[in-house]
Amino acid sequence: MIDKKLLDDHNLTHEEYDRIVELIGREPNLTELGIFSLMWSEHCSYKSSKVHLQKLPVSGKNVIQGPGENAGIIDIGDGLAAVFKIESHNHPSYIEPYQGAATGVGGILRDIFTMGARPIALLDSLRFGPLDKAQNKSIMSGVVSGISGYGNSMGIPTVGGETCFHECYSKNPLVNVFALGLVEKDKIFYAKAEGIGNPVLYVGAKTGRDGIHGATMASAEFGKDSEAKRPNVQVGDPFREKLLMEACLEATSKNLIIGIQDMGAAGLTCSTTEMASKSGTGIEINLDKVPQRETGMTPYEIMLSESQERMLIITGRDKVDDVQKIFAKWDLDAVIIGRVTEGSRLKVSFKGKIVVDIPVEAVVNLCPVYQREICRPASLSMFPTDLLPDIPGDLSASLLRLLSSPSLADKEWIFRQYDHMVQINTAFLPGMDAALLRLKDTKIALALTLDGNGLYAQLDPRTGGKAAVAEACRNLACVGALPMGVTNCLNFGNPEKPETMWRFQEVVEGISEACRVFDIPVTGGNVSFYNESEGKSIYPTPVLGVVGKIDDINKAVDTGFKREGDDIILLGTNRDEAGASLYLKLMHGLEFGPPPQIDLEKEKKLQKFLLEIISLSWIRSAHDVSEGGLAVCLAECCFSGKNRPGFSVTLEENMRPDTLLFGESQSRVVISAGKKEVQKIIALAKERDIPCRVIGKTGGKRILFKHNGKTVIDLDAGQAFSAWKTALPKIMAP
Amino acid sequence: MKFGIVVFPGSNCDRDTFHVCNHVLGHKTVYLWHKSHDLQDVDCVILPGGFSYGDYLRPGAIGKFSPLMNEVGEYADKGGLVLGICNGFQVLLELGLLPGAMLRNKNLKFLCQFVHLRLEDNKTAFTRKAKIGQILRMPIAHFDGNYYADPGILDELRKENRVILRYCDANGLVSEDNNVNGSAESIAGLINKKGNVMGLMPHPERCSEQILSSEDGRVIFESVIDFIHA
Amino acid sequence: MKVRILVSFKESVLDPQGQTVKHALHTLGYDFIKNVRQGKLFEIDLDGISEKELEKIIPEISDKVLTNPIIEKFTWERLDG
Amino acid sequence: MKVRILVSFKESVLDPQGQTVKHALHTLGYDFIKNVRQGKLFEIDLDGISEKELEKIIPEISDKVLTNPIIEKFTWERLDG
Ligand SMILES: Nc1ncnc2c1ncn2[C@@H]1O[C@H](COP(=O)(O)OP(=O)(O)O)[C@@H](O)[C@H]1O
Ligand SMILES: [Mg+2]
Repeated sequence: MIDKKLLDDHNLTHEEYDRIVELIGREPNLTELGIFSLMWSEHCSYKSSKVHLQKLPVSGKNVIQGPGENAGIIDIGDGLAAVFKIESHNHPSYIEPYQGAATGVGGILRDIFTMGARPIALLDSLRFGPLDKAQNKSIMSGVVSGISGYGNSMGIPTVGGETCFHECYSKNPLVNVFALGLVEKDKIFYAKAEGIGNPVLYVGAKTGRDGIHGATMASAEFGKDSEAKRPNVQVGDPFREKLLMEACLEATSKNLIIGIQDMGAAGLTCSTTEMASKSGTGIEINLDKVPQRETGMTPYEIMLSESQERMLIITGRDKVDDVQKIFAKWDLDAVIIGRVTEGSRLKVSFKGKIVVDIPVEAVVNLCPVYQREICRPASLSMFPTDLLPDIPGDLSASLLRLLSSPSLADKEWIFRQYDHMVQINTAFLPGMDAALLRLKDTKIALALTLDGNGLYAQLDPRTGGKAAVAEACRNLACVGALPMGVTNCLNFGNPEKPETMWRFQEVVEGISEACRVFDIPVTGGNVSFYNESEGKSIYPTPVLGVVGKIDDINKAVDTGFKREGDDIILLGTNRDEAGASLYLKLMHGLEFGPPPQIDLEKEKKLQKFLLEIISLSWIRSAHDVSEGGLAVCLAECCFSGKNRPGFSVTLEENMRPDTLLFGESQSRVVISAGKKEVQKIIALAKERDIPCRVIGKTGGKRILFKHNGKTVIDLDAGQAFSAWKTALPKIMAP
Repeated sequence: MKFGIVVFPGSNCDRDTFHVCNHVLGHKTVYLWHKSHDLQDVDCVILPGGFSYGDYLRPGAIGKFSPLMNEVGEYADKGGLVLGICNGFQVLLELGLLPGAMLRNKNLKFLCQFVHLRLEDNKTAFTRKAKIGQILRMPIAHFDGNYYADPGILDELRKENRVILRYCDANGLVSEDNNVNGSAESIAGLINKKGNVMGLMPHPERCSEQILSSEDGRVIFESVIDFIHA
Repeated sequence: MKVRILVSFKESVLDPQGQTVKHALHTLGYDFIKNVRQGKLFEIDLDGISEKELEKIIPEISDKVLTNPIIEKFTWERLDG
Repeated sequence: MKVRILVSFKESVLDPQGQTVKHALHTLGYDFIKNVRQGKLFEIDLDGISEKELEKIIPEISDKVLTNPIIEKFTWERLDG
């Protein structure tokens, strides 16, 4: 009955099948095969990435929960813990941008509130193909409305994110969503199935034939119309999720729950087996009790359904009534569908028959782990810099063009569709280096950011990994926050290709190294492979989410210049590094490396120094230099400043002016400060061995750069601002 | 005084409004569950922002049938103060406690941003601490805030001075350019004939603390407090 | 029993969604499209009421729940029998 | 020429809008309502194309612009002669 075709349809190899037979001691039936195929899929088992991910540093003194649960948790003081995680929803967002992105938000939020934490922030990292193609525009439009539609109705503010554009994402857009919640340290809940005999409750939406895998299956069990019946994209129901969240949080806060797990990808299969596995128990469920939206569903379909907005809860027998009352208050069903059992088997019955009887361990933990073949690509597009194109005659025009390119232009078109203020914690609105959330009734604020650079990682994956961590932490340092924990989403092509795996390994090692140097733990993350269409892979795209803390919110600083006549100071060194810059890409159509090199020790010292002068209240603004280089960085300080003061900057490095203005050398931050503080800053920098010098002054109405006595950029600040501000709305106008 | 904040299942600014009334302004505040029938003797009922019932059909369309809305209607008839913020305003329109209806924003997108508002009347219980012509900076966050009413109703609102807030620019200029969502006559907030039921699209609770970059919203709550204590 | 209810904006109310769809179709070259109006569709299955009750109830729920009569109007029809 | 296009989710796709309307109608006592599905309605005026072109174009724009065929389906009809 189980032949090659059936295995192919389930994405299982022959060897994997043999292993299943060995583990369960017989041939699996179709439902059991489906269960294994789901849990042994790349998405659930991490079979290709596991060996590499083990290199990430996961412990630290503030870590309450590292990788392995629904989300990571760190102790943030005042009896509170931050629960956070990032998740990708790339493939569904290409097929149905609105619903794909919306259900992505729904999924990550469930991960947070299952742990007893109330979500207080979302961030999104988005990558699309260039906006000169109508299809890319409509994907972006749909994705942004999807995130907005779901997050806004849930009342969770989307407070930040990043958005980049490149051809490699045209058929593979990336939608990575990060969520963070707050919980009292002693009220955290985990996915566990403890207490033999305890009831298993199903809560939330009814089960339908949503997103069942192995969809092309042509076996006898399915009728001809089964293809049409099994849409691979779910429709989100944010209202129901809101009810689910409130009910779950009410139940957890009243301590009525023993274990809880959401049913997202891999639905009932994943939630039952993982909970049992974590507690070393068995679990028994009766599918006739599972609330169903459609008629005639088979055990296979019920077990594999990915219907959204559902949860599984384990509670004590004496608490069932109270739990059901809470769910009834929120108009939700809470149905007993089974119980925790002795032993360690998953037993599923349907219409009086046992349809599944397999060892939980085999499903959850005994999936083969692959050390996939690795091969460094022959060419990595490294060119000597003497092949650089001619310097453009008009660098003012180059700056204007960069500022109005979608990757660098103002993203308000996006974030004004997100309710970024609900819950009234958003102290820094989107547009700064990091989002800043005050925690009510404390002086603490949390700073959050997402960062990653696909081009760096394509040209030099190890550096790309390091730079992503460094930049994310630098973003936090710029507002005055100390990084406390990291989550990451690794978006790659096909892991069966040795070159992809080489890049993956390099990126992971780069991230690990940086996290070790900065001494921040990785508390979780997500891997998204197979981002390929027609044989073409995306650039390896690591997205880092970093959570930091500032002890006194009143000390926080933002990006914008505050006053006329302040000194502008550069921390760090302008180096002759044009490689992998957005400037080369946008102005000259060139993508070559090497990307700017990064010295992690120096970076660490710089960030420490920045935190120190911010805590002393010596500076009025800080902004890191990243894509677009020094010129774009300074322009952004002007644009986000009150009344947008212009500035004048003088540079003396002996190098090409375009490299100096637009090169992306790492470990640089631009700060502004008043007369009185400048000398103190310079003196302390000297003591701390930080490159630091005054490069100009704020004031006037122009954006002025002089290089070795020559004016190289001279723009009206208002005109530059409006080019930056209106670029995206113009492109996206219907 | 005592504020009462109605909680619909999809409300999501209920906790924010509670925080401001209770923690920031220091007044007794209670939640009023939408399925209950008890207004708990409050001095002012606030219908908060959010998506009362998911609002897939129309904002407020289902929220208006919540059991507690009967009591809110009677309370308003008797002259009790009712303030609808954003979704609360939409519910008041659906209930018919205020005239008109909300359409999708003119650009067909959700809008979350700070706007400027011109205060048109300070003789109401909700604005007595403000100055006429005062310019307030407050956030909006809605998909359906494009106010619509028949010409007859608009005439009446104008004649009876019942438009309380209009979208404007930083200098108080009201024009189509500054009319973010396309509302008829740039209307952002209005009041009923009796002067005890007001609805507004902007969120005063989001700008009542220094740390949130504007405190202009306080004047609405402080007016109510002043009115009750007077 | 099965009925279909169609809800659309009153003539006097602008329909920006319809306008946007029209605009999108024009950009794709379908310029012979003169006007688009967008509305809502409800398909309802009912059971256990009489024909006469149906005639009363559908307009009632359309008026009370499915539309806001200030801006919308509706029509309805039987889909079966 | 005038056509009407009705768009709704495929049968097996969750319809949260219809579900909440049904729930609301039940709480109001209309418990004989068994199911509600909500969809979209488009009314389009066209000019200057032939009957034959119409037969081709309406399904084309419905498929390409008005629906996402992965989750939605449509039907259409002539409103005039
Ligand atoms: N998709 C998005 N969602 C929300 N905010 C965004 C999004 N894209 C960009 N932003 C905001 O725009 C600002 C600029 O983003 P970016 O240039 O990536 O910052 P940085 O280079 O400092 O990381 C940030 O404040 C960011 O939060
Ligand atoms: Mg930055």
